[in-house]
Amino acid sequence: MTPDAARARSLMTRGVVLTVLALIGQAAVMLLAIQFTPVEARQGMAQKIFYVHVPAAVIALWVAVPLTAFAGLLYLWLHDPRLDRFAAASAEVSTVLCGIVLATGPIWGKPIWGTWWTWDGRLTLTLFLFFLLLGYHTLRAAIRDPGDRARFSAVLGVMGLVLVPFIHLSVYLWRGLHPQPVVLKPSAPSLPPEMLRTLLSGFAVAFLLYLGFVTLRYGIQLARDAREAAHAG
Amino acid sequence: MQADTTRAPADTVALTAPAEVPFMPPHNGGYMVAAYVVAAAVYLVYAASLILRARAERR
Amino acid sequence: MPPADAPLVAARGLARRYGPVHALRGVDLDLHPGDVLLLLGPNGAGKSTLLRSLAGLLRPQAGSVMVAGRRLSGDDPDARRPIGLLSHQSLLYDELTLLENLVLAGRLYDLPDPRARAETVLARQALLERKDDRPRQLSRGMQQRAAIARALMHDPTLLLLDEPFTGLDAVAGDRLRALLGELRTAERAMVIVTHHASEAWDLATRVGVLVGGRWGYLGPRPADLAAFHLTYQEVARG
Amino acid sequence: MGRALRHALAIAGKDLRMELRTRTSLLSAAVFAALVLMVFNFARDPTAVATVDLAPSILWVTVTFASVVAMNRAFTVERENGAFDGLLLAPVSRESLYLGKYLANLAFVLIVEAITLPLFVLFFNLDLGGALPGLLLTLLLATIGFVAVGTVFSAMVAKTRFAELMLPILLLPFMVPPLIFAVKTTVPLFAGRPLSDVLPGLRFLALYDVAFVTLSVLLFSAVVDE
Repeated sequence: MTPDAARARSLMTRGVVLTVLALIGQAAVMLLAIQFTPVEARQGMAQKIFYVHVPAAVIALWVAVPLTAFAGLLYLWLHDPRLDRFAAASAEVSTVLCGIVLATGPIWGKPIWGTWWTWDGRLTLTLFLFFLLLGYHTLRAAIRDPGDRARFSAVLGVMGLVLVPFIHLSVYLWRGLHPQPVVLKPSAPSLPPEMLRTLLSGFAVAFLLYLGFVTLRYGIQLARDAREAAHAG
Repeated sequence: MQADTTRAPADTVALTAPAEVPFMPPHNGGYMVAAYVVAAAVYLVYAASLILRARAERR
Repeated sequence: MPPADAPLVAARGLARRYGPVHALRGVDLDLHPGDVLLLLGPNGAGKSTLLRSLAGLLRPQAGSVMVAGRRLSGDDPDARRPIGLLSHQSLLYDELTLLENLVLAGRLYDLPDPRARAETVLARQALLERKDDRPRQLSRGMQQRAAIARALMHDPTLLLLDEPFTGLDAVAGDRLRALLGELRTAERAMVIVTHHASEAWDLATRVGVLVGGRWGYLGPRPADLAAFHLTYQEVARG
Repeated sequence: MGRALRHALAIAGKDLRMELRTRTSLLSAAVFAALVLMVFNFARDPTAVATVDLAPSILWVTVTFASVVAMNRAFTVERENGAFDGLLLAPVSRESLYLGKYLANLAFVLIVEAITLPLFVLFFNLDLGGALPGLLLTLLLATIGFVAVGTVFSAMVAKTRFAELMLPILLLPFMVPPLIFAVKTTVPLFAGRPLSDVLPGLRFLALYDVAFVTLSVLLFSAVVDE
């Protein structure tokens, strides 16, 4: 058992524990939202989608995707395989989180805005990132050489991050709005304490989910790389 | 026109300024259930795929 | 110019990995003007990795390469100026004529009169009358002579040759050996990567055998090829 | 500085000479553009939608796909006989190597656009009138931006088996913002609205160009140096 394989095993264990805890947390937040959080007078029960949609969006757009791009940028400088392995793991989790945002967004939009899809700033940004991430995974799958794969996906990651402000500008220009101050400010300007508590616990759980998923995915990749090294050694 | 005196149910809090005529919140809980089911499904399926891949590595 | 006895090439602690495979595990090499190193070793021992690192086409994960006193690195393109490469690929564009290919190389090496220089090196390779033909219209032997002409455009002092004899028939092989003999000058160093020591044995002044990314043997060329084969066999197995 | 530019022009010149000699991808891009325009022409009901409203987006979609076809060949041609190693070995900085390939790509795409624009005006019998200079400036600014990104990506995908498919997948998200900026510039332009309506789009296009040309120059060596 090489040190890498041992480290992979411990990471996977920690990842599983974190993931299970986070899933339980997520269930708790959903229960909290349904039972112990007041129904918003104008939007009704559908408004409670907010407590799952917004945390996933915030963690995806402000944690998962930036970490993916930043790990790539660091890789270009340090060429450390661990950074590339983390970037790939974080990119996979980012795709799942963006998927959830894109799935729950329209379900929330239909009752509130009357349409399944709106070019709202946050949703549009998430859609762009989803396509960028699909491109990222397609590129990684298409390149066999580990060095090329790591460098190319890092370059795409950095390019993608620089594209984000231009996506904001496009949405602003496309809808002719005055620029929205922060794309991710919760739609309700000030939440009453009972709602804010649920939202914050939603953030905490979404972050825990990201942590669990990325640790687990990183551990799996480390185990695969260690196994490959053992064969090739 | 006789003012509508029914008050919104106790546990609802009007976020925005209450409309001139307070009314019952729309009955759209179904959307919430759908969104929660979809989100839960995606989280669970992904977690399961990770755990299965991890177990495959440990053998 | 670096002092007379300073090495033309000084490689220190070269290490390179491709994912799990360690191609080079700490390789040192000094080459002085006039040296001709025969680089041998089983497949996957790191021969072409070392050659590409010496050419500055491959960034080592550890260690460094100095050529004519300048360290090869991304931000110093001029450090690569003295290097010439003859790979088993011709490095020529099929849509450009021989002359256009060489003039392009001349301009990239900032030669004062690329066209004149191109015609000189083509003439020396007996290809002048084919200067307006495309590389794919030439025979394998001629294509290699065109590739040699391109590699010699800027009169490199370090000439790296990656399996130059592969695919050549006996006549072309002898012609190449003769040419390499002429190219062996007091100022130039050469590295010849090959699978069969016999192909360039008598040209070599030193021999290096790479095994698993490390030197199995590195030293002056022994006089007798057959005796060397014996030691080389254990080295390869060792 | 002059030397770097000379290297870039030598490389760009080589690419242009090779492409004009074979004309394969230029022709295919132009034919592709004409076909897409024709499809758009029959795919709309002229009575329902006023041509002038639809025209900008039709032009941009056509240009987008035609240029992806043109850009792909930039690095596939370098893989012949390992020719790219020759460029990497030469004492040429990665920046001027990128500039050379970028200028060649820019020229190809502009040529394709020069073919597409008259066809576009012909098929949709548009009276551009005063809008032509503004349209050309917008087209140029948009092209400068996405060709910069396309050049980096075509260097990456050249190493995969299905480069023709990979390039659009990677590049399209990066082409949408310039596309939106360009459409939002040409719509008021065609409608003859005041300059103040046209400026925001142009300003964003210029911003995109500065950001992505700089970024592409910096990141290119990470793509080509192993």
